[in-house]
Amino acid sequence: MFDKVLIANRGEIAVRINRACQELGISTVAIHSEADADSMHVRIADESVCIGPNPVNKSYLNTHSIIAACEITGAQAVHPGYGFLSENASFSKMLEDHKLIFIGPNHSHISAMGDKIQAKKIMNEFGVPTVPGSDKAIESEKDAINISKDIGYPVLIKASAGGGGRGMKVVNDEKELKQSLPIIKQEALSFFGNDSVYIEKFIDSPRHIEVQVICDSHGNFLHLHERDCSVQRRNQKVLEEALAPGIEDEKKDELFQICISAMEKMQYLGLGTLEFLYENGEFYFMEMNTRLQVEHPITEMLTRIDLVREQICVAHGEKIFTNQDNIKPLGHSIECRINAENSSDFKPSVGTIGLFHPPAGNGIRLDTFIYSGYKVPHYYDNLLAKLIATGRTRNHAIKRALRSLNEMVIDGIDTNIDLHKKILSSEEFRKGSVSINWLENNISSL
Amino acid sequence: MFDKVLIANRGEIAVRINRACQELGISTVAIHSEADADSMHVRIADESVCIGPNPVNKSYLNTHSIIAACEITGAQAVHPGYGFLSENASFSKMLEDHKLIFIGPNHSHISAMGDKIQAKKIMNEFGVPTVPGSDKAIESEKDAINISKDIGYPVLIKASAGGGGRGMKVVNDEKELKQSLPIIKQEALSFFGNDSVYIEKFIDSPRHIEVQVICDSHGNFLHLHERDCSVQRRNQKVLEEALAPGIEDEKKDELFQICISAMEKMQYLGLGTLEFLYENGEFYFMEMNTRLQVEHPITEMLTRIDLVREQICVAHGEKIFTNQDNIKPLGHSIECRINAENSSDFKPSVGTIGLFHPPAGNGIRLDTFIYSGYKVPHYYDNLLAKLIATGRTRNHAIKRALRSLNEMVIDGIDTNIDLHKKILSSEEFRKGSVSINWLENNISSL
Amino acid sequence: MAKKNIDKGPIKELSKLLEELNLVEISYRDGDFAISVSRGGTQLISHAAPTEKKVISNNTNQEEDFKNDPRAIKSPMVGTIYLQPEPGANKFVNEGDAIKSGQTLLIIEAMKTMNPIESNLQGKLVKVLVENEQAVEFGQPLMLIE
Amino acid sequence: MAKKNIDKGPIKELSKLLEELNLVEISYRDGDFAISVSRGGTQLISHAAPTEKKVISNNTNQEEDFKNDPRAIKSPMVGTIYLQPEPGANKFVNEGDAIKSGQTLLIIEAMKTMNPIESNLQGKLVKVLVENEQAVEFGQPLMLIE
Repeated sequence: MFDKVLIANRGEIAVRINRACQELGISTVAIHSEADADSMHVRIADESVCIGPNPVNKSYLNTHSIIAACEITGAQAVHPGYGFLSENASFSKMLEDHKLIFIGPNHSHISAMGDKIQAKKIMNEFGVPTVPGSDKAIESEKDAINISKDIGYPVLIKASAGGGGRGMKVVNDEKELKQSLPIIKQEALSFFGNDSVYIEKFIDSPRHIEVQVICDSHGNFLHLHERDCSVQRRNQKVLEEALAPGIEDEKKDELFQICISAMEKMQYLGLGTLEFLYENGEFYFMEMNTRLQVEHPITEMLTRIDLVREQICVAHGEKIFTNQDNIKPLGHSIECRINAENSSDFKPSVGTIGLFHPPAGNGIRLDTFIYSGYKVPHYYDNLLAKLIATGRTRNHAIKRALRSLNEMVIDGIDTNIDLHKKILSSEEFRKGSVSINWLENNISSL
Repeated sequence: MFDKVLIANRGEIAVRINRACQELGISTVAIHSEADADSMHVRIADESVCIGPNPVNKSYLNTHSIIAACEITGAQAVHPGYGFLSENASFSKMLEDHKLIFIGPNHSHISAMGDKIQAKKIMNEFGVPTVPGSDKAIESEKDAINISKDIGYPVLIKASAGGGGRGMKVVNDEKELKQSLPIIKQEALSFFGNDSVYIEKFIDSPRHIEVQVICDSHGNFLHLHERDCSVQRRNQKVLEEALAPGIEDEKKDELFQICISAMEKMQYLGLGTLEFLYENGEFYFMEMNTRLQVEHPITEMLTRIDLVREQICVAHGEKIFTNQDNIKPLGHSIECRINAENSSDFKPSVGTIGLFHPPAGNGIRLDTFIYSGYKVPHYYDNLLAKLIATGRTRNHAIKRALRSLNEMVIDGIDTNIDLHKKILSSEEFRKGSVSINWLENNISSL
Repeated sequence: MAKKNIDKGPIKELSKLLEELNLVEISYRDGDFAISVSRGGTQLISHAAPTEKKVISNNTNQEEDFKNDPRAIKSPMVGTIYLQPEPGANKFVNEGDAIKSGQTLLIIEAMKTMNPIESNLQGKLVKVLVENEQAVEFGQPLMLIE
Repeated sequence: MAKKNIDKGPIKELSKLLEELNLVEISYRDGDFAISVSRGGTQLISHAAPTEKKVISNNTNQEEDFKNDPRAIKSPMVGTIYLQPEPGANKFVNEGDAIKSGQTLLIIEAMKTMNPIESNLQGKLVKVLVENEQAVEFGQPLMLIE
């Protein structure tokens, strides 16, 4: 096993990774910006290196500093967490050039899946169902009009390099298409430095279902079942659950087989998540995340496989300890993302946390980095904690999540705890199977 | 299901039970002494009743007040937790007389198992292996001498009504027997109001292995495997684990069958724990606890059955939701009892807790009632929290427990966190299978 | 009994000291004289009390104030209050009555038993804090006698 | 009732002791006389920093002090310090030297690249805070110039 790993992240995920390393007997190096000198991920690491000032491009995205930090500490591998450099193929390549291990897939896979058009094409070839649309970038307005006519309106214009809900627009007819195309191309250029866009069928009110895979270098390509991440606001996941309610097992199994077979064809390594839209019994591949996901804990709770531990192990060349037949998810698990934002107007909140009293007890897991007295900086994202409630049934998990949200105290700043209580108490959510538009459409009446 | 349950306890177990009730949609009534008005079990309950002043005999043992509290709140059932009134057959009978449900076994079973001699006799008849000894109370010195000769020295003199390590003594020969017998009888009289004693073979350095059972009123008698509670100090459990390392599965299965068959013959209802000494491949029945145990969470983590939830359900007359074949314990779980006492001299500590920062993350469960600013009263026992670490293997669980103990902060009072770190780091504990004397004999050199 | 005058001086003094020395609490006792001052605001002791809670006694702030009032007759048990010996009868006592020590003030029913509660104070009944058939907990102020 | 005088001496004494011994609360009783003082609040930001941590820069308190020192030249990057241009050569600068703005003070090696670090201050080099081949982090004080 590695002797020392550098964790190139901050916040709850850096704490999560640090714990996995400690449990594997690996020494850890935390990196941090100046503002994060007192952050929990620094406090619990064995060593820490300040790598730059507060803006992320000068610290957590500063590849040179991070590699220099590996050099001076003797770290053999880098865990990128999620966000930041986790899907940066050139960083992964740089590490390889410096004989350092990137805890993640091969950089060619990162790069292939990073380009949404290419990813879709590859998956299509591997037999993964995708949304009908242009198989390549739109060449001209005429091209766009023809393709849209073939698919049938409404269609979605999407930046090839897009993500996080940016650079996309639904158009309902040819007139709207003509108006929006140049605008989206311009947006794509300014956000992602690339004006390439593509067009696909707009799925009206689908659910977001994703499949977790893990692969080692010994020919094992396993799926860890699915997650339902349909409760979203502005294309950001708010609450996730596993397994997905109301979808037949055979339908799921079929999808898992397709995913696994695609991974095998790619010779993929490590953790990955294939994201699908699901509507009227059909799955449509959206994209593949070639990294650890925020919502990985719900899969851990059901399968009892420590994903971060296994991710580190397979990056080191070990075999996955189990096999597909032994992976039997049990119960139901819900993750509530506790953000530093107002439950009503969603304004981000910064400041000093007064009393932090976390919920606890049977079936409750809390992944966080905050503590009583912690000062939440404004430079970084506003995820404070992930509350994971697991029960025997979906109903039990919901009740457990609610009782633990009631126990939780985070003084001094605004949080979205109340929003989660409303979601979990709503009739429609309790019935299950809400679409990705549900929260946005019902948020004011919850 | 019950509409309202009164929780006749305090501390972490009252919080634990309150959570189970909330998750079942049951309203809760907390009872408390004057000193406990700000205690967490009061804060999280739906209603609370101050039932008396601080001494336990005037509050938590005050059966009249507790029944009056049921009357004024309309609670239909009482959960006694552990300790206090949990094994008090006459309280259970009183509740029955007042048409209230005692969440626990029938009072005749409480009373039968409460008398150690009778319990042993009953179990013997049911084919449960017991320690060789007098089947009944010692009648005279001569009787004691004859029996001890039969069994072979060393033998143990034990108060029939004893418990918690009080009222017992090992004697190595006839001379010591003659000296000690009157002393123990006197002790038994003053502690338990009953001078009846019995004699059994002294098992030199056994392990403490206990079997958890759960039974409903529909003919289901299930075992939930075993726990190893050998890490003890002064006959008090310090750290427990499940499953027990180093004992063959067939040996265990055999024991489970015997236990289950005894429960069936008794027509036992609810949760119960059969405690055994284990030495040289043999199990010897010690006693049966007819209540929820402090260490129940480790069984919950491995079997994923919520024992308190099921306990309430079966008390209400429901069927256990699962069957023996579906109970497959997975992984390894360790519970550290975090006490308000010095890690070196074991002096109990009281005072105000400053910062309380609990450990968290994958595989960590914390059952506690403390919070930042909580004032620990001196009237009650010193259990502050139970840290439960669960991993895929015993080694993983140990590492996880250690990393989380390192994360834990309880300011302002002394705790035994350091003792747990020492135990978990010791070579001998890591090897597994330590005896009940191990901690006491090695405590200074850990 | 002489009318009690609160000597505010020492309280002000201690309160000033509290601030000066940056303390949270000072308790001071000298013989029979005792004062305790404390200041909230420290988040520590604030509210790890997440759930909304309905206390059985329906405590108002007013009642809470009488908990340490030397004029208070406090409930010695948990139960249900009866202000009359039987339905329709007159109340045992009324506000304004002169109360003798040992006089029955009310009945508390607990476990189907009627427990007459006698006054341990002597003086004028200035306030009845409970209503007929109200549930009370241990230590709850029932009446004020001065 | 006689006017009560608070004896502030013991309170101040205990309060001082509280600080000195880093305590949260002291209770003191001598016969009828009793005092208790406590201080909260500050525990919050104390130490949710459980693990013993070795910071790469081997920060001493002294160095920490120079973080906000206007005389400090601070490291603009993470890397390894070289005080000479090459092994065996003279150091770029020595304590006591007069330093001009823009003058090379040392080299930091990062990713196999040698980065000369120039002074942004002018004056006398009063202290070199780092050793040859020492690892430094971003913002770490390297030298003091006044």
